[in-house]
Amino acid sequence: MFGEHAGFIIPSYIISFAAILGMTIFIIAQHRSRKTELKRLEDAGVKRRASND
Amino acid sequence: MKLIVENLGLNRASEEIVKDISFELSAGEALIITGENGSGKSTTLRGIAGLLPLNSGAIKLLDENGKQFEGQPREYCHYLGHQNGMKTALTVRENLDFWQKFCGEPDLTIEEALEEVDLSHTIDLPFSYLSAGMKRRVTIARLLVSDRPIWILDEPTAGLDAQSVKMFTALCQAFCESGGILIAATHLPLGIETEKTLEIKASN
Amino acid sequence: MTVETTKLSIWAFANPTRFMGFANKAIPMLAIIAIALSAIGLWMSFNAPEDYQQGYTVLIMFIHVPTAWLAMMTYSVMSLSAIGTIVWRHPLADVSLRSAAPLGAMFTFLALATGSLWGKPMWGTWWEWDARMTSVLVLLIIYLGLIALSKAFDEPSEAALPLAVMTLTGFAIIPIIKFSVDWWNTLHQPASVSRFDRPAMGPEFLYPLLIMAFAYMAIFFTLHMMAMRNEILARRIRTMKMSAARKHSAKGAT
Amino acid sequence: MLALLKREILLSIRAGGGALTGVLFFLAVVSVFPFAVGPDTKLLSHLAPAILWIGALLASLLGLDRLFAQEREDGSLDLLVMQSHPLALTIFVKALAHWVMTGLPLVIATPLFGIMLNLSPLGIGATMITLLAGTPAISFIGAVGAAVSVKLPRGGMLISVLVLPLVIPILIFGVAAITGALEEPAPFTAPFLFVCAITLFTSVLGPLAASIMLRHSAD
Repeated sequence: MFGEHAGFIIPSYIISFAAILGMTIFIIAQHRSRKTELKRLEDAGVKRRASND
Repeated sequence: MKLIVENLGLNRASEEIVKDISFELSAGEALIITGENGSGKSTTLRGIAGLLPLNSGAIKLLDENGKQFEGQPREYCHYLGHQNGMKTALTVRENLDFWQKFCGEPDLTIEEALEEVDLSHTIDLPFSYLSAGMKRRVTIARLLVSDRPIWILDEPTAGLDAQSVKMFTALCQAFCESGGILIAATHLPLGIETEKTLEIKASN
Repeated sequence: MTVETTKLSIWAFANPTRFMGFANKAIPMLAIIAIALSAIGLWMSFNAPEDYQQGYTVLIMFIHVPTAWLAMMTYSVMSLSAIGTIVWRHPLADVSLRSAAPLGAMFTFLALATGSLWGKPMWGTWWEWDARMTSVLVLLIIYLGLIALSKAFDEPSEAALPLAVMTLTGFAIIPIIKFSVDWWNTLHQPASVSRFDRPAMGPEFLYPLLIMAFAYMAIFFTLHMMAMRNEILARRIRTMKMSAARKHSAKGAT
Repeated sequence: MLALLKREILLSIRAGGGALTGVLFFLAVVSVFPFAVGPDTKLLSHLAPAILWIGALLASLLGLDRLFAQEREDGSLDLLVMQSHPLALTIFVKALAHWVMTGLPLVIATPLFGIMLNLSPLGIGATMITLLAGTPAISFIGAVGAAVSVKLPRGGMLISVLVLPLVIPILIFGVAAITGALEEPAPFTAPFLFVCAITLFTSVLGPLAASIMLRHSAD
């Protein structure tokens, strides 16, 4: 498949997928951890806004 | 001349720490701002000096007829902050000469100004040779070499001995008598006759 | 006066909140669009005929060319955000700029990597100092520099203006860089590598390429919005921690 | 503004002989090249314009990190920003002073290094004139880098990373102009004019961008 240059075509697809997928997973993981952190703080009774407004 | 500060709100590190500061000063009046450490004295002064963006409120400088002065109020101010704004590698004369030329509106000569702060003998010494109190006095001399109607002083007497504080108070008194407006943050009152005080409390 | 002050705090607080609501709804939709477009684009790419000159390596073009476009588009998004920071001081603009920078760096890196993988069978070398690859390399350095700048400040709000000013300065100079690199290239290598610059691309290649470009755009907007959401969350956590610390110290004082 | 120029120049003379250090750095950079590429005079004279330009580029980055950070630390920045002078003009003068104390000495020292690298008199002349026209742009763009990192205690490396990619065009056209002067078919005037144009453009862009930054950097 893909002729003689398969050795270049396949890696270029793999690297693109890997980069985009990696970035997506990283962002999702970051989102989860921040959500948890926020929940922890909220449960601890910290208010998001300063008490005077 | 009248300086009007209305509902000033200022941020430090994206938090509003100064809120609703309002006052009016006429020519010849002095305002002493007091408050605990971290209450926002310096922030307020820096806001008035145009060094911080205003979160809310306004600063106006009006002449006798109630018209606004041309340009920004900060251009009519002398600001004396925690740092002296002097280069240690230059002599006292070179430092003062630079600020006089850069600020424009020359008033006293450098020799006269140093005479006022009793440091004539240091004129050709590098700034780095002076003691902390002497450095502060040279910085006070900076206020005298250019003519500005408003002085904004942040802890001006820090590092000064009793003698020098007395001398400085006399200079402030003279400045107010000549029609200047003075705003200072200090722990002890300067003892100027037309003195008002404003206490800032930490806003939280 | 009080009216003005409240208006300001709405600008400061409610907008990111409203953005969060919008983002929470938009992200799944964007993600679906991105996946669908990628699927269609890939299907079309693999069904494109073999190019008479490049053979199957034309397949690399479908994922290489869009990354190069996205590398530039991301910088434009960052520059627009920078204007938002400088002119309106809008916190969301800074969030957008910061979140876009790593994505821009990723696309730029992909453009270089796939370009290199395309170049080896075509030109016989992994790296050719040709005009386009060189400009993209410079762009990558600029992206990495901006990311480094954004990480250099302790207080994230202090990084907003430096980042915006540097981004816009880069925006003003990038065309000059591009021009100079093109000029430099023609001086040293008289038009040897630009042999793919065929004026007209057949529709059998153009359509998959365009669909792939749209797919990459959808991927960018999805990830950008997700990263912005993360950045807003990070700031909330920071504010909460700070207010907790303040409350604690206030209690200690009284 | 003249007072500011005078002060800046005085300062850099007093504080560690600024100009001399820049030239010394230039000398150091230029003299390590032959060790790397070998003492072949033909090769060196071919590379000379590039070596001189890279040396000048790196030497011009020296001291940029202190351009505004120093002013901020001793409180002068507040006073510079408060005045009625346009802030961009103040920054322009500071950047100009930086160039006078780093870029200009290099231009003057170029003949000496040109001889060491076996550059022909024509080549030396061309190098001098392109450096004269091009190095100010490095100071002007550098001013932006210095302004954005004014609050960072160790911004030196970061400034270089931010500024170097932006000065590539000057390097390209500067070296191309020298090559143009030395080798017949290549043009001299066109790249030289580009260098001049970039310097003029950055002399406006740099101070303006830096002034946006410094106007609001106070805290």
